[in-house]
Amino acid sequence: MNKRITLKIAGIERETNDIKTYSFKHSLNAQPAQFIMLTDFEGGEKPFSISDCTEDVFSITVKRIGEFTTRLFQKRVGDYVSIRGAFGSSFFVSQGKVLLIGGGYAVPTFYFLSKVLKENGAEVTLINGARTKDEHLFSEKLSKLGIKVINTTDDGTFGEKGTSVDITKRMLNHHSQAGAWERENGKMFDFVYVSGPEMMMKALQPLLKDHDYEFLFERYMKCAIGICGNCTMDPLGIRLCVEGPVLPKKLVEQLTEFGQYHRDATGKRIKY
Amino acid sequence: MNKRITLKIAGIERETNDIKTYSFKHSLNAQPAQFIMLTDFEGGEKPFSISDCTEDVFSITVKRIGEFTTRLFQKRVGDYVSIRGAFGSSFFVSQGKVLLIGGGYAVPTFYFLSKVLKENGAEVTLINGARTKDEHLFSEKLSKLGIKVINTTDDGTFGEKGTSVDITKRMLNHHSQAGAWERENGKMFDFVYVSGPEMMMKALQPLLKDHDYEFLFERYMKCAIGICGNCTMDPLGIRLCVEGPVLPKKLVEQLTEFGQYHRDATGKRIKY
Amino acid sequence: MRKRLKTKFLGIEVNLPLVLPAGIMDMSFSGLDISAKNGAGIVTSKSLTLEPRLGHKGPVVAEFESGLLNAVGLCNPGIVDGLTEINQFKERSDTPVIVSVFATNTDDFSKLTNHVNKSRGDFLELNLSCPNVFDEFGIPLAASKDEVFKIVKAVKEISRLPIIAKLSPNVYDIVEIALAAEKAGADALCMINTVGPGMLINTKMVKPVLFNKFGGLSGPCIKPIALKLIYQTYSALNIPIIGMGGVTIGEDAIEMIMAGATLVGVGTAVYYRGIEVFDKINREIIEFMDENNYDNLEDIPKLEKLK
Amino acid sequence: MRKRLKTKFLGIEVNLPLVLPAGIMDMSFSGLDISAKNGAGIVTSKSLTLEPRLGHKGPVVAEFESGLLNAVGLCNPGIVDGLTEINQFKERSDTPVIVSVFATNTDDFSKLTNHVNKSRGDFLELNLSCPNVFDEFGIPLAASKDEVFKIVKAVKEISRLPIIAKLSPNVYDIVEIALAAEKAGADALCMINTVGPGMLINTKMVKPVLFNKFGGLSGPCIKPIALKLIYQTYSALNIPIIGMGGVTIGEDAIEMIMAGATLVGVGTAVYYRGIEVFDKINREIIEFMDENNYDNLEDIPKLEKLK
Ligand SMILES: Cc1cc2nc3c(=O)[nH]c(=O)nc-3n(C[C@H](O)[C@H](O)[C@H](O)COP(=O)(O)OP(=O)(O)OC[C@H]3O[C@@H](n4cnc5c(N)ncnc54)[C@H](O)[C@@H]3O)c2cc1C
Ligand SMILES: Cc1cc2nc3c(=O)[nH]c(=O)nc-3n(C[C@H](O)[C@H](O)[C@H](O)COP(=O)(O)OP(=O)(O)OC[C@H]3O[C@@H](n4cnc5c(N)ncnc54)[C@H](O)[C@@H]3O)c2cc1C
Ligand SMILES: Cc1cc2nc3c(=O)[nH]c(=O)nc-3n(C[C@H](O)[C@H](O)[C@H](O)COP(=O)(O)O)c2cc1C
Ligand SMILES: Cc1cc2nc3c(=O)[nH]c(=O)nc-3n(C[C@H](O)[C@H](O)[C@H](O)COP(=O)(O)O)c2cc1C
Ligand code: FES
Ligand code: FES
Repeated sequence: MNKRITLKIAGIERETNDIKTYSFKHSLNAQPAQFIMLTDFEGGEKPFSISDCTEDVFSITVKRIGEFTTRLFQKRVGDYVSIRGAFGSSFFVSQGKVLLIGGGYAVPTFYFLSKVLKENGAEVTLINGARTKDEHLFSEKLSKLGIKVINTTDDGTFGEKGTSVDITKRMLNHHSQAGAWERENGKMFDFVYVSGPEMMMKALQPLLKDHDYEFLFERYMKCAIGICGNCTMDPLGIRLCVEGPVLPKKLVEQLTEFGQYHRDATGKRIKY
Repeated sequence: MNKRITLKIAGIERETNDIKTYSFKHSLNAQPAQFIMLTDFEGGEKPFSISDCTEDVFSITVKRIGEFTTRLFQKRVGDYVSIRGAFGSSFFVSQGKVLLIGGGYAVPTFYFLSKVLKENGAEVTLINGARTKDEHLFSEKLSKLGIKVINTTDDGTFGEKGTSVDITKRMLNHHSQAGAWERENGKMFDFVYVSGPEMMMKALQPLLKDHDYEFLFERYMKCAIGICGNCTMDPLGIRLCVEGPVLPKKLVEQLTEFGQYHRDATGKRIKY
Repeated sequence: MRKRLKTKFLGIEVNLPLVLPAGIMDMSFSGLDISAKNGAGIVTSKSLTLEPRLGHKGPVVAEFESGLLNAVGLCNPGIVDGLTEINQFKERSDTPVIVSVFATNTDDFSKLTNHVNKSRGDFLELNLSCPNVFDEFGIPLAASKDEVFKIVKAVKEISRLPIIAKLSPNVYDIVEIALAAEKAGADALCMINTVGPGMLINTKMVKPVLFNKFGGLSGPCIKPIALKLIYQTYSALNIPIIGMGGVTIGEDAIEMIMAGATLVGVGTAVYYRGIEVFDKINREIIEFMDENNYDNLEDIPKLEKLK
Repeated sequence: MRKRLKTKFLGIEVNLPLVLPAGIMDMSFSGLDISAKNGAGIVTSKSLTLEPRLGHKGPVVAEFESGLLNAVGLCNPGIVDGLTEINQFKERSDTPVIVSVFATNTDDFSKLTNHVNKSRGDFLELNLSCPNVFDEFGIPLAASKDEVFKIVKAVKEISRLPIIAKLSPNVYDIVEIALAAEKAGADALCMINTVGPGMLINTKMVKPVLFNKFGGLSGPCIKPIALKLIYQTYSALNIPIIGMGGVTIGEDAIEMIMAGATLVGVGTAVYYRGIEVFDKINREIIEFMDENNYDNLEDIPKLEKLK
């Protein structure tokens, strides 16, 4: 399962100026939220979430940030890259009414998750947030899934105006507005999934205190096989590459480092 | 299959002055003619044929010859020894009328083979030869199997007088005597098995030219896993520890070293 | 049951004989803590250097059928932040901690020792495995008995904590190096560090798998090498040994003990059997003791010493 | 199909790139013959010494999950009988033979060479891996560039056959040793010999498994070490290399070639995959070439050299 495989890039799709989706012909057999480690052997091996996975094709959606992703952006269809994985835990596949709250390059994971949830008979609502229209991701792909998508941008250039947090707050607080969904036990959703920048998740946590949820975390990963200890979350010693990247509510609530700090490649704590 | 197992000696039976049978509680799953490598970690690891093997017990029958076997003779029930195996090829399990010709410490292998042949419905005749009465082996055990046993000693102190070769010659030549068994195709036996000193086998070979047969060979063994090359038979490069110790007629007929020489622990040829 | 695994190491009672070695699950206090909770009797910090180190670019680990190659490159947050993690661990746990430090000369090792003296660590481990610095005869530091002697002696003079010398297996004469460490005042040895290094090649892309090209071997492939070196060292020295290198199941740990180890490190096996590997091996050791009628860990015999 | 695997080695056309290494299936002419028939392009004799050697008492091999330990102890029938086997092999086969010889000093190597000169062998391989004889600086022969230089030079002066130096992996600086061999006139290198040595323990009987206690490692566990050393040597030298150490499947052989090997040895894998292993690997190499569009063996690229 963790063996290295070396694949030609089968397809490249430009999503935004800074984001591309790379697809590969391979039976990866991954679950939503799992990730691969990808390298071109030119320096760096980096984690990327699976944004789609069928029987014989899978894809990742990459944001250009630094040296590695910039090099990746120069690759063409037919170029080789080498991957390990899929690694890590995957999202619980719930039934009933579920809410997905996503921001930035973390949204594509929710494309894969939404497909799986729909197949499982869940009624999916997805808040798809970005800063501005140009950075908004996957709205077309998601609209084809037959789920309820609430598009939102911080500046209102696409969909509703406001952050994912604003929208969630509105949705969960304004009972009048959300009346139709509300359930007897006071929970509007059977399950909530969050994937996005850590401070967004931190802001959402209090809003979701009555809900059952899972968060998708990111920490600096080196080995991805649970030995280097670079990706542990304090104080539990949970390795995000093995026990994560998805963590359930009862663990999230115990994380003292959540929203406070993470560790860089040296292991040094970096404050948020 | 080749993993080392370390076992307590479960039973020791004195067969003759120089020969003992050691039994072990272990599910070895060996076939007749296969052998184990046995060591006590005090110097030496030596091949011994399986003389019996049931679901959970197996045994070997050992002749005291040199340093190693002398030390083995001093062991008691409950002492540990360590084995690898079972290794090598096993006898073809024939049906019909079969003849087993055995001499010396090679006879016990035929106890195991006889059991298997009988279960397979074969009609077994066994020539059990030794030099003299005191060295004659397994006559009681064999008699209990319900097969035809012809005991013989060179000096006539037990059973018929003469070598196994003499007896075989008599049996195969004197059609009158053997008339009842003779078959239409001129062969008295459907299959012949020989296990004993190499010169005995060499002497038997011309007598058996009209029969189908298998011989059990011995060569100096070190690795028993087919890499050291110490046990190869010229000119075929057959490894007795892997492709042997049982070889079928069509290979035996090609062996130029058979009855001529063998190799010692240095690989040096030793003439017979 | 657990009581049967108690042992002593440098005067300290250790509840369980397994050690989390340097470089495994030890970047954070919580990594040390989860390892202890899963049955490590002693935990070791990442090898800390005076300044933070980024280590090598990825891939930093490469798997092959018999073990791992790693070229993490001694990445660590530096001695100051590293000791903070250790102190924070000691606030929550009684498990003894070995502070591992790495340098390439006596001066830096001394400076590191001064830092460690002020920490809550229980033992100071000197990672003496540097293959990239050479003595005047062109011998790598790890293999130079003179360098090893100098460093251990200097550190011994100022260290508040007992000293463990961590040795490289890649030397001609391990006993010579170990004796130098002992003579210089090392209280114990930890061995072995990774073997080689080695290389693996991606045949499709015609590239070394590790960006650093070369990486140290760990895991099952190195066990026989570890056993041999530990046995030779045990035969010649009087100080205790933390034995490691490829220990994956209980029987491996027993082999280490029979070869001469007092405690047994389990590193790469965390990958093969999960962080629960410590408790799994603890249980397997107990099973072995039951099968072979040993009451306590200390009843397990050692090999007759080499002459 | 087979034509695509043709290559050249020291001016000789070699039909298949796999080599039966010293010590494997080579005690008799028939062992060499069956190996050649199963797809070895070159076969090597057991390392022959002036006098016959019994080798160590058994057990002489010990298996573990990642490979083998062996302590056969250079058992061989001596140079005279050994060459008889080789000559007899050459009567039946066109496959080139490497005559491997072992000694611990220049004189004995020279005497061995005189014998080999009179044989039908095609290459002379000097097994320079002795760890038990030391030069004046206490460095094992295998690791002493001066000793290696002396021996190779002396042999080169009298040898009728091209010379292959077989190197030990257990040295600090393989390039230094390899360069010494090249400078002294070695025509090619064969690497690597066994690693370690190592030890395994029988825990029930509290005994080393090998009667010799220690044995050299071969098989999958040593492949990364072999690749690294071959790559370093290939990067620094100009003579061809027979690469070996753990090659078990076609892809291992490809790795060896990419690391710099011209020919590839397959030893321990005879145990794992039978004597047919040579043809199996030949087929797997062809499959790799098909998948990656290499027409001929020589089209398979090498890694960029180390700087
Ligand atoms: C579980 C997980 C899933 C991820 N999924 C995606 C994804 O689907 N799409 C995507 O674009 N990005 C994803 N990332 C982030 C991605 O790994 C980084 O953006 C990428 O490594 C940046 O590399 P760089 O050299 O271009 O940038 P750099 O300049 O090296 O780094 C920029 C930032 O990226 C992050 N980063 C760098 N290296 C790593 C690393 N080894 N492990 C974790 N974070 C790192 C750090 O926050 C760093 O500050 C994921 C990260 C994790 C941990
Ligand atoms: C396939 C096979 C099956 C055998 N089965 C039996 C058996 O069931 N019962 C039995 O008593 N003996 C059997 N032997 C022979 C047995 O291995 C030797 O008798 C034993 O090794 C002698 O060891 P020693 O130290 O006592 O004598 P040594 O003094 O060492 O040798 C005496 C003679 O035993 C033979 N021998 C010694 N070592 C070996 C070795 N490693 N491999 C092969 N032959 C060796 C040689 O012919 C030697 O001349 C078998 C041998 C082989 C090859
Ligand atoms: C990823 C990794 C990182 C390591 N980092 C260090 C280190 O920083 N300091 C050190 O002394 N040893 C380090 N080691 C070596 C281990 O402590 C241990 O000696 C070696 O891995 C052998 O044990 P094992 O086979 O059980 O892993 C590291 C090993 C691995 C696999
Ligand atoms: C049983 C055995 C015997 C060996 N004998 C010799 C020898 O006599 N001379 C020699 O140079 N190498 C000898 N070797 C080393 C091999 O030639 C080879 O270098 C080593 O085993 C690595 O290759 P492998 O992993 O494919 O086996 C021997 C190896 C084994 C396993
Ligand atoms: S990335 Fe190494 S433990 Fe998670
Ligand atoms: S005993 Fe080694 S090949 Fe048969």
